[in-house]
Order: sequence, then C-alpha cells, then structure tokens
Amino acid sequence: MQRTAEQIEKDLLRPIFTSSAKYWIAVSIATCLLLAGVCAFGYQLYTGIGVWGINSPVFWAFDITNFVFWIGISHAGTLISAILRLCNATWRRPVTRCAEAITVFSILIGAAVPLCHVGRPWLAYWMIPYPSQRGIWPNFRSPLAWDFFAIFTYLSGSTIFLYLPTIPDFAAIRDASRGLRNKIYRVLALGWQGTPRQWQRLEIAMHIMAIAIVPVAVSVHTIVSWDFSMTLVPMWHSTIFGPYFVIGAIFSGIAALILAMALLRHFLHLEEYLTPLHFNNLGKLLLTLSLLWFYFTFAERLTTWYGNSPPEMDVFWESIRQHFAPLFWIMVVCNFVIPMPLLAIKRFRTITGTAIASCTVVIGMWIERFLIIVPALDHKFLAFSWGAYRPTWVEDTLMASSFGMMALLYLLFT
Amino acid sequence: MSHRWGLVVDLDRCTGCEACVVACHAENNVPTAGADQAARGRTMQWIRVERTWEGDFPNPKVRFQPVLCQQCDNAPCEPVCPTYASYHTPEGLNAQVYNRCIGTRFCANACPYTVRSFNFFNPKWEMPLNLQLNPDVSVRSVGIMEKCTFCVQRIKSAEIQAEAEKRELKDGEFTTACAQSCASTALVFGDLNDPNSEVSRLASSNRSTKLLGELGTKPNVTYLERGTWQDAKNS
Amino acid sequence: MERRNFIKISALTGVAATLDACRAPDKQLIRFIPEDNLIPGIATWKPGVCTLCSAGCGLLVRVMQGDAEVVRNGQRGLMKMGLAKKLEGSPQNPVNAGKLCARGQAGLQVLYHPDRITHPIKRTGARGSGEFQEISWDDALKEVVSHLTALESSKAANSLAFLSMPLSGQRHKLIESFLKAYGAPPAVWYEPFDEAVLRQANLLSFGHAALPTFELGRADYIISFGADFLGTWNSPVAQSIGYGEMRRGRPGRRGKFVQVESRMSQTGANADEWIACKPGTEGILALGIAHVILSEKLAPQGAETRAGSQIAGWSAGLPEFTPEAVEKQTGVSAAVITRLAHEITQSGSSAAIVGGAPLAQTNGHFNALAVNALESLVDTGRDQNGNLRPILGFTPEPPLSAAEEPAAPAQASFARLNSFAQSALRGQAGAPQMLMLNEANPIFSAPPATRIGEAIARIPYIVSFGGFIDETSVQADLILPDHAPLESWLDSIPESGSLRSMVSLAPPAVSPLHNTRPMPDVLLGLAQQLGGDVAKALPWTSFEAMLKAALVPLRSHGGSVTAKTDDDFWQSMQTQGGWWSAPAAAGSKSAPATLSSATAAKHAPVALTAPEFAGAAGDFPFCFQPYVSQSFGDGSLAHLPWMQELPDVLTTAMWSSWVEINPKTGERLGIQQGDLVEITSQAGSLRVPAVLSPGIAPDLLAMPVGQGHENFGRFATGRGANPLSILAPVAERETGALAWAATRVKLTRVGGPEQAKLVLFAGGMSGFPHEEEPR
Amino acid sequence: MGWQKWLLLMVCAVACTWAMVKAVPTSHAGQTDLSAHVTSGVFTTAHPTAAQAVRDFLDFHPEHPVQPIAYTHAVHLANGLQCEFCHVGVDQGPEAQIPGVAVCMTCHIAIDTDKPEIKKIAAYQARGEDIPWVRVYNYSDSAHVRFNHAAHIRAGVGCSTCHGDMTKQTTAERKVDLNMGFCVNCHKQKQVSVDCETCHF
Repeated sequence: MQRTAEQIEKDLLRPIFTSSAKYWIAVSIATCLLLAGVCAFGYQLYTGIGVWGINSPVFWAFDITNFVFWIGISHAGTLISAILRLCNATWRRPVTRCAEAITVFSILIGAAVPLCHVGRPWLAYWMIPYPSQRGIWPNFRSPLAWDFFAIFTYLSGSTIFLYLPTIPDFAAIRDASRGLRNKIYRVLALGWQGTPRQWQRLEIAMHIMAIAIVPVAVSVHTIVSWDFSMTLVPMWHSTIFGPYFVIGAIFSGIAALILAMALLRHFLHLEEYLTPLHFNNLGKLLLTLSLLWFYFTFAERLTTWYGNSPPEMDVFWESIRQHFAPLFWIMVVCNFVIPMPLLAIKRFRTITGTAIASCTVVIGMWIERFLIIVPALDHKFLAFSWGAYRPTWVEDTLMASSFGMMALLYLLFT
Repeated sequence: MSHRWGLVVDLDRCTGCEACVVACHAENNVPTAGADQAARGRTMQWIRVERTWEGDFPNPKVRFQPVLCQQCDNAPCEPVCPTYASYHTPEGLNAQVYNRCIGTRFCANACPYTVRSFNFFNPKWEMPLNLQLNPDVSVRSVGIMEKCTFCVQRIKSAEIQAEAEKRELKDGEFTTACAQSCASTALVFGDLNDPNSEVSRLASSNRSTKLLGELGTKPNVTYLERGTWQDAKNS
Repeated sequence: MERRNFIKISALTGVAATLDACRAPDKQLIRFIPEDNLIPGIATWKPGVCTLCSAGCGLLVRVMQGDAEVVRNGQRGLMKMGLAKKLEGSPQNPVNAGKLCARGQAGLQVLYHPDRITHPIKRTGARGSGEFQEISWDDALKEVVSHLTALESSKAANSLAFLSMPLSGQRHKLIESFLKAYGAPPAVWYEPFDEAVLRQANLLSFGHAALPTFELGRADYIISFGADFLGTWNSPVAQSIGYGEMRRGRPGRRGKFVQVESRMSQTGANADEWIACKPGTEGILALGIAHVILSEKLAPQGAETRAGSQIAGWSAGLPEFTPEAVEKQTGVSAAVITRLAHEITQSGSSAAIVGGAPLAQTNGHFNALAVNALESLVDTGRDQNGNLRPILGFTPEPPLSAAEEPAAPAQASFARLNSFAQSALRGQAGAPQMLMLNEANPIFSAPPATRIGEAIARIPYIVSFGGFIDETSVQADLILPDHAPLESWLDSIPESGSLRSMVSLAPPAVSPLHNTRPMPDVLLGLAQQLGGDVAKALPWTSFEAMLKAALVPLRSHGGSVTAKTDDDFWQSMQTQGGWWSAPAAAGSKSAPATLSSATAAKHAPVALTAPEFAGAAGDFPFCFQPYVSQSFGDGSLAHLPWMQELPDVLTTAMWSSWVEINPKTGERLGIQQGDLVEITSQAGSLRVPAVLSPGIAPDLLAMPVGQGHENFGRFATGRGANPLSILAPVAERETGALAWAATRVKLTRVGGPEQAKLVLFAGGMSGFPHEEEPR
Repeated sequence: MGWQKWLLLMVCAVACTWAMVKAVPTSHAGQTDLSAHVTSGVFTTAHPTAAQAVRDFLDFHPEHPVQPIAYTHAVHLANGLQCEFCHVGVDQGPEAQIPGVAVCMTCHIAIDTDKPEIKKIAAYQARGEDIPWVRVYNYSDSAHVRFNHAAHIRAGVGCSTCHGDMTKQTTAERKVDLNMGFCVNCHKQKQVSVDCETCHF
C-alpha cells in the first residue's frame, strides 16, 4: 500500500516531538557512563596518567585501542553511503542517515581519545600548527601529526556530508515546529524552500562530497595504520597494515551500522522503513568483509611466520600461543567463526542473525586492535625489558564512557 | 670542529657493579619510583645493566650489558614525536626537550632499546632528600618522557668554560657521570669526530659491535664484545 | 535581580572552590644569614672520606649553594648554604683513583635522609617502643655525665661498655683511650662479616695481620676462592680498577679469571671459568692444585714458603691431596684440578684470593691457610727488571706516633660480642651497667641465639650516638645524634687497596643541617666534664685539634704532602684529602720477602679439616649461605632509597629480599619463580620469595643480607626477611669468628606470588596485584 | 529570555577565574625555593594549588612584588655601584647572587645608619636573620630552562636587555617579558645557536 507524504513525515518526525520513557532511561544511562568517564579523566588529570595500567614498555594500551576502534567505526557511514550513493544502490536511502550520524559521532570520540591519552593534555593544542612567539611548528614527519590532519579533514568532510542531505528535513521540522526549536531549525535549514533548483544543487553537492569523501575515508585509516607501521616495533613494522586497517575499519563500521539500525528499528518502530532487505544487503557486505578480514589476518600472520625473524616470532607466539592466546582465539571466533554461518546461510541472514553477527564483530574488532598494540609492545626487541599489562579501573571507565558517549549522541540525534 | 659525542662500553671490563646506575640517578635527578610503582614496571633508569643467563648449573654463563640511550644517528624516536620534543641536535645527540613534551609516549614505543622513562606521576622526594637535586638539571614533572642525555649539562658547562678561555675542548676534560664512576673503565665517553680521542680509538677496535645494529639505527654507543682467554693475544 | 545575585555568588564560590582546592599550607620560614659565602651556581669540590665500608675510599664532594631548611639555635629557618650534590671518587687517592662504587655514591642520601634524628632525644615510652621526646644538648650531656660519675664513684667504672661498628684512625683511638682512661674494658667492635679469620691466617702465612692488597692490574691469572672482590669484599673499587686493567688494560695481554664458589656471586659472574665446589671444601681444592704443582714441579720457585709451612705435609708434597682424593671431597673433577694447576703456573703472574663464604665455615681458618699456601706457591710474577714482584702485597701502617695496631689480630668480633652478651646476661659484678652505642646494630645482624637483644635490654642505661633509629638504638634511653659523615671531620687508615701507607682526612664538606653534634666532640666534651685521668688522656678541645695533633707529625715522613710549616702541612693535607707515602718500590716492606721467607711458623701446621654444619643433613637438606648484599652491605644501608631501588644485578630484584634456588631444586619441590617459601633452620625460620637461579648448587640456598629490618626508617622497615635471624651461632674453630655459612636449612613452599610480592626489574610488571600508593 | 542568564553566568565564571589567578600572591620562586613546592614534607613538581597551575600555564608573574626593604636601585647605581658588586657571580657563572644582609652592611654600617629602612636591615642582622627578598625574575620550573648569566655577559649582552633600565627602578620590576620568543629573537639576531638543547635540559 502507498503511504502518504504526511504519514511518512508524521512517522519520521514522531521521535523528535514525542519521546518515550524508554528513551529517557537510555539517555540517563548513557549520560551516567559519560559522566563516569569525565570523572575518571578528571582524576587522571589531577594525579597523573599513572592511574592507568600502562607502564614501561607497554606505553600504549586501551587508549590507542579505543582510538583506532572508534576511527574504524566511523567508516560505517560516509564510506558506505558515499559508495552506495555513487553506485546508485536505491535500497540505501534509509540507511545512509544512520550511517553518516555514526560516522560523525565516532570520529568525535576517536578524536577525543588521543587528547585524553597524552601525558599533559593541557598542552595537546601543540598538535595544531599555529604561529607562536616560540616559532615552533608541529613535526610534520610524525604520523601523529598526520593523524591530526586526516581526522580533522575527515571530521569536517563527513559533517558536511551528513549535513547537506538533512537540510530539507530541517526545513520540514522548521515548518512543523514553533518557539525556540523553530528558531534553531530555521538557522539549520539555510532558508530551504524545496525549489527544483535547490534540489538540483543539493544533488550536485552531494555527488561531489561523495566522490571527495571516499579517498579521505580510505586515507584516514591508512594513516592511522601508519602510527604503527612507521615504527620498528616487531609485528607493527608491516606493509599490509594500510589496507588491513581500512578493511578492518569498514568491517567494524558496517557491523556498528547494522546494530544501530536494528536498535532504531526496534525502539522507534520504523519497521516499514528499515526492512529486512536492508539488513540482508548489509549482511552480504559484512560477509564479504569478514572474508577479507580473515584473508588479511591470515596473510599478516603467514608472512611473519614465513619471515621468521626472531623478535617478530617472539610476538607472534606470545599472541597466538602464550599469554594472549585466549584473546586471539576469541577474536577469530567473533570475527569469523560466528559471523560466517550467520551471514553465509541465507536462512540465518535475518535481522536478528545479522544483528548478532555484527555484535560479535564489533567485540572482535576491538580485541583485534588490542592484540595489534599490546603484545608487540610488551615483547619488544630486548628480552630483558619485556613487560606485561593490566588495565586499571580508570581505563575501563574511560572505555565504557566512550561507548556511553556514542549512545548518548546517537540518542540525542534521533 | 663540531663534536659527535659517543660512548664505548667494554663488555670485557664491565663487572655489573651498577655504580653507573646510581651515578646517573644522582647526576640527573632521576627519581626513585618506590616499591609499588617498581612492581608496576615503572622504575626510571637512564642506564641499566642487563643480565643474561646462558647454560645451567654447573656451567652457567652470565653476560652483563649496560644499556642506555644509544643516541642513534638514525633514531626511531625522533620522527614520531609530533612536537619536536625528541629531535637530533647538531652535535648528534637525541635531545629530549622536556618542556616541549606533551607525553604521547610514541617515542618510547618506537625506541627498540626501551631506554626511555616516562613520568607517570609527579616525582616525589621526601624532604630533605630534595636537597640532593642537581641544580644544573631540570626536575621533570608528570607526563614527561625522559632519557639519557649523555649528561648534556656537563657538555654545556665544559663548552662554556672552553669558550670563556677561548680554547678547544680537550679529550677527557669532562665525562659523563656513569663513565666517571666506572671503576673498571668499562665506559669511555668522548668525541667521535676527534680521531685521537680515546673513544674513537676504542670504537675502531675489532671487538666493536652495535646493539641491534641490524635495525639500522646507527647508534653512537659502541659495545666491545667480551673476549676469551685464548683470543686474548689477538685483541 | 535577586536571581542574578544568586547566580553570581554561586559562580564565585564554584570557581573559588575549584581553584583553591588542594592548597598546601604555605610555611613562613625566616632566613638565616649564610655561614659560608659561596657563589651561586658554581660548584666547589671538597675532599671527603667514604665511611660506608671499611675500604676507606677518598671522595670529592660537589658542593653548590642552595636553600636548605636548617635548625640554628633552636629555630627552624631557611639558609643559603653549601649543599653536597654529588659524590665522586678522589682522583689523587691511591685506593680508588677517582672511582666510586654504587654504595659510596649513595652516601649522599645518608646526609639528606628524612629519617635522620635531628636533635637529642630521651626515651619516654617503654624500651624499644620508639617513644622519645626532644631534649636539649646541655640536659642530655648533664645526664650522661651524671651517670658516668655515678659509676666512677661506685667504683664500677669497669661496668661501662662501648659497643660500636669498627672504626679506623683517630675515632678508634679516641674511643679506646677514653675507655682506658675511664677504667672501662676495651670497646666491643662488632660487625657481622668481619675478616678476623683472614687476618689471623695472613699473620701466620705472610706475617701481616691485615687484609691483602692485590695488584690485579699486573695479573695474568687470578683464581679466587669465594672472594666477591668486585662487589663487596675488601676494597672493591681498588680491585675493580685492577680487574679492568687485567682484562683490557694491556694490549695483547688478557688475564684469565677463575672463580671457585658454590653460589655465583657478581664477581663469579664475570669469571672466564666458574667452578662450583662443595661449600667449605675450597681449601681442599686449593691444596689439590698445590699438590699437582708440587708433584709435577711446575713452580719455578721452591715450595719452601712460609705460607706453605703452615700446612701439614706441605714439604712432603701434600700426599693426601691427590686430584682424585680432592675430587671426592670437593666435587671438582681431577682433570679440571690438573688443568688449573698447569694454567696457573704457565701464565706469567698469578694470584690466588680467598674471602667470603669459605672463611665463614667452621674450617675457615684451614681454607684461608690453604689458599694462602697456594698463593705463595703461584704468585711468582716478575717486574720489568726481572725482580720477583708478587701480585699480593700488604699496606704498610702509616708512621703515626701513637695508636699502632697490635701485631696480633684483634679478637673476632663475634667472639667479643658473645662474651659481652654473656657477661650482661650473667648480670654479676662487672656486668655492664651502662652502654654506649655507636652505629652497631647487633640486634639485627647477630644470630638471635647470641641473645644479644636480651643482653642489651638488661643493661640499665644506654646512650646511642647513631644518627638513625635502628633495631638496637631504639633500645637506647638517650640518643645523642651524630653528624652525618659529610658534616663531620673524617679520617681513615685504609687497611688495604694500595701499597702506600695512607691516612685519609677530610674536613666537614657541608655545615650541619640538624641540631646534631659529632660523636668525637661529644666524647671529648664528656672527658673534660669528667675531669681527672680522662681529661688528661684527652686534652683536646675538639676532634679537629686531636686529628691535627695526631697527623701533623707525618710531615717528617715526606710522602704526598710537602709543606714548610705544620700549619701549611695541615692545610694542604685537608685540601688533598689525606697523606700517603711515595709508591712502594720493589723490595720494600710489602715485597716478596713475606711470601718466600721460610721463617719458622709460630703455629703448628694445620691438617685437612672438613667443614661442619649446624643441623643434620637428614632434617635440613640444604646448606644456607647468606651473602653481603651488593646494595646494602651488611644491612646498614637498607634505609637508602637509591639502594632499595638498585636492581640486584644477577636477579634484578629490588625493594625486596629473596632466596636463590637452583631450578632443578625448584622443580623437585614444586617451587616457581616468585613463590613464597619458608626456610627453617635449628635457630628459626623465615618466609621469603623464591628466585630460580642457574648460578647456585642444587643443595644450596643463598640469600642476600640487608632486608628484614623491623625498625630502620620508612624505606627499609618491614621489607623482606633477614637471613641472619635464622643462623645457628656456629663459630669458626680457630678464631671464634661467626661461621655464617655453616647453617643447614629445609625449604617448603607456602604460597604463590600474591603473598610473596617479589619485585623484579627485568620483565617489567610483576605478576601480582599491588595496593595503590596514596599519592 | 533564558539565554541571557546563562551568558551572565559564563561571564561571571570567567571573571572570577581571572580574578583568582591574578589575586593569589605567587609563591613561585625558582628551583631553589622550598616553599614553592613543599606539600607536607614532600618535595614534588606538582603545583601546590590549582590557581598556581593555571598561573603557571598562562605564564603570569607579578610585575612588581613588594620587597621587605624599600631598596632603590636608582640611588645605588647613581652613586656608582656596579651590578656585580651586590649580584656576585653574575659574571662568573650561571646564577647571580641576591645580596644578603652582610653585603648591605658593608657600607651601611657607616652610611645612612639613621634611615628607617637601614635600621630595618640592621635589625635583621641583629636577629641573625637575612633579608627575605622576593625573587622577581625567574623561569617557571615547567619551562625547564637553564640560563647562564656569565656566558651572556661575555657575549656583550647588557643587564638592561633583560632586566630593563635599573637606574630608573626602586625595587626591581619585571620590565621585560622573558618568554621564549624574546630569547629566540635575540639569538637569531646575534646568529648564535637556537638549538633547543642550548637552553632546555
């Protein structure tokens, strides 16, 4: 049956004007998590970063894991919607918005993490190139500096990318609301009237952005991967990290997207708009990426094993046989063993199926990041200075709160 | 003539007495971490004596090896620092500029020798232990990476002195704290650009090796391998 | 309107709260007028003498101006003053030639230690409760004088006891003459690891009741029996300098170094060949080697050495010490013994050194004489002119008018302590009524079986001079804190380390931080107040005056200091950090005569003696070997944070104590690295983390001394366990010295790493949770 | 019109912060002053108060601290005294001495003994106390700067370059803002090393 424009509008705008009790509970939980994180960070700021479990030689752990993880998640949106837009996959339309939102928010978080993780956060602004009486600029040879630019570009790019297509909707809300809300949306709508010319311009702008954003997205995670592959650290010093990270990013991104969609669909009763078709297609994508991910992981390990350089083998065995073996195999299960059947077999590729698969993938991908960072660090070249790592409550809280922040932003967005 | 400071470690002379470690703590205001932090792997030592066992009783072999910042010419720690806190000086030192350090700890991860110490907290000295602090060296605060500087404060004051007296620096005019305390003269510090200096002479010995030299970091610290009684004649 | 005010106020308070949270109490201290006029930022170097061990190395103290919190005439305040910033070795000093060991450099923290006693204190609580209250110097001294006079008047002057760590030079003389003049018995010099056995043996073998000085720099072959001569034994810095020379100092010549011991020490770890032999059989091994040399006529020089004549059957070629027989007793294969004999005699100049555990057996005296005999047999190096110039020598006594050391070695400190404890416990006439305590800590460092703690508790009145509260000084009724070494006049007469006769001397390097007074001055002050013979015997007004009077006569002997007048001499001696004679030429007092002279022995030759152990091998399967810690010495340095955080170079353990166990033993008893184990001997038991080390015999347990303090400042108290606390009170047979390596123990696992809390430097983070430190 | 309320709140907050930061008297006086960093018998590099931290971060220094003695550089310099007469060591090493009671009394034992300020100094000496001068010029510890006076004097840099014209000052004022730019510019002009480790170690 055909739904009238009014009805569609009513359905879609419902959550903006009316919010259920469930919604507020969710919001408050997310807020608590976020606040906990803020407190934890305050404590860290006051006492020193030693309240984390990091030590010598494991100077990076949860912090950078979260960073890479969230930047990875951010590939959900932009890339997907952009690619899908470029190849005119018509089923994509409802998906894009959720996707792009995820992107923006997770970049925000991903960008916040490194600022919290430095030893002296109050000086983190030195990463920004600005003329000062000191006459010193950031070190443009440093991958961290590249990160800064890449992420900043990606953030601004994807914000615009998210913003452009929303203009008409803002206009719609503007017309449907009054008071302060009306004021705000009036500003956001940029005086959108919905004239054909405006539509046409918007379409062009969207296409340009779509084309522009893809290389940016790819470059961002490649650059993130260079944080590691630019060093001499065994198992970091790898040439395939670029594509490996990008694939991993899209992989986790889509998983996150599916999850988000599933939740939205369930709580906002958008069954008519987010149909099994979407989940089915995204499921297929996820499947492909799962295979790709497995191929890369395998290739990376294989080359290491074949290269058989002693320091690398130390890390290799450390991560798959010794201390980190449990984590490693959990990761493999989460990223491959579980998703495979769920996504490969058509009968399982249901909404629930894909949701479960994505759930495990998100977990698995977080572990993957952790396994890239920590085992390499605590088994660096000189055996005498090998170490171990155990997170403290501060790190746990900060991680939890990063998820809390994501949830909160997303809730407020809907 | 510009200098290129270098250190030679004669593993055949080193007795593992660790006088260098204490000398470094005293000279460079390196804080003691305390039992709890030590257990968390947060001791700060700009120079450490590594010990490796080979073989079992009754024929165990032990090898002592002092490890400090290798002051690499091709240092992995330098390019990764986003703020130039870790950079290469004209005299070939890997400088660590404390006030420019924001504590990303990237340099410490990149360093294959794990010789960088990080201030996880503000260091503490139970008064009046603070009176032992060397006024020529800054006291680092929380969130700052630090490491062996080849006793740059000694280099600077010697250079200023020589400048005041309008002369060139002489070899052996000054040395690092570790080398000065080393009873068996296992550590020798000097200018590698001066072909006649003791350190250049030793560095050109046929026993000389570099720690993890295969990584291509071009260290300015040279290790002289242990010899045996038999090969003594041809050393 | 009101609302706005409300907002303003709330904002104000909020910001104020956030900004001035955690404000520190700003102390308003007055400033004192500086006592010295130093130029800020410019370092001055002052001479010093290291007092942290008996080696007596010379120091250069780097002094710079800084702001210090000091006490002057009862008031706290800030003062610009010279502060010691770093300790370096004194380059001119013949012993350490500009070098300094880890312990020596930590002397700085003795000066600045937060737990120093800053003023005289009087006991208020029960004995050992550690409750003291401040008391003025005048009252304190009055109290001491009254006690002393009381003793005198009651004709009980001989019941004054003086218990001190061994001191050399004028401090020693001061105390002895004080006691003599007062009519008290001689002081009880106590240290747990004294060298009485070696001195006794050296007297018999070489005619010198002193520690040996080895010119290792000239050696081509060194065989050391248990002597940790690069770490803690005798004069480590001097020996390390020589060792470096021996290794790589002479192009084309690299000496070989063989270490014989049953637990690998830091020194042993450097050996080219490390030979494990059964504890206490080192002497037998030495004679085994000698046997081969004698029977095969490998030694160029005749066997008729004085040292040799101390061994029964020497002239007959030691028939009972055939390699095969020796192999049975020592566990070292006959082939190795023969090879060693050949190697030693083939290389140019060789030396045999003995020290440490071999001497701390019941048969230590035999071991010492045996190795000395071997030494005299193989140490036949020659100088450029081909004259016999052995590696071994003895430091001549400085030509001081007074206070010659008696030719006979002083009684073993353990024996002295025992008799002191006994008399105190018997409590009859002549039992100590009053004890003067100076930096000796027998309650920590003597086996409990000596009941020394009980004995000290029995003494009615105790005065302590030490600058720190430790297990013994906490028993004191009155504590008159001494200056830190760097704050006081120092002199020392190194017993070894150089072949020149020496007196090290240094004026105070820094002015005192606290309201303390130097022990010698206090004693001299007491002497004046007592009057009579004591005042006559000690006429000096200050220790400086006494030093000057004693040392200025050296001017007539030439040596390193040349001066026109006595005052010049005194000045330049201070600036130079001491006086030492010209380098000893070959043929001088220290030269070969001592080794080869076949003068008849006063002492009956010793025959083979096997070691005996306290505890049946059945019940106590392991030999227990405490060893002097590289960081803490005999435990008196455990309060220094630098030393606590200095990783033990072999185990990399820090801030804790541990027992070294052979991995096989560990496997057999199910003990993993870092487990908590219990060690039990006849005398007691202790719990300590286990470290699996390949450098120790399967039937041996070794444990460093120094931790396990119950009351020794914030850094040492309650940390680790004290191996001396489970030693059986076994004495070496001949000398009565403490045979600290002659106890047998048993071993059981009682817990995992969580209980043990072993902190290792290697391997980073330890595998157990730690309580968060409040920061 | 609720947003005005919030705006007001913000303004208040900022104003208060500023006020606090400026108001709290600084006890920050270089590496050697104990009172700067002492908290309960422990010397640490942590700032004693949050205000201190903010001030350090914003690099605030009191321009003209009140001194215990109303000393006038102008008069003494006019009378022909040289800087290094009181500030001993300035031409020999890194630091310059802040003169103590003894230095003042070398002259004022005889000169102007009746002036109230001189009486104060005499009183200090009588009590065996030194004058608790408040340090004016210093780098905050977080700058990790090692400055050497002598080297600069040898290079012909006049005192006034960094300390302003003392002949016009009574007690010392912080006339020149000694930030890194100031140093670097001069070093560039004089073509001397601008290598970080020239000053920071």
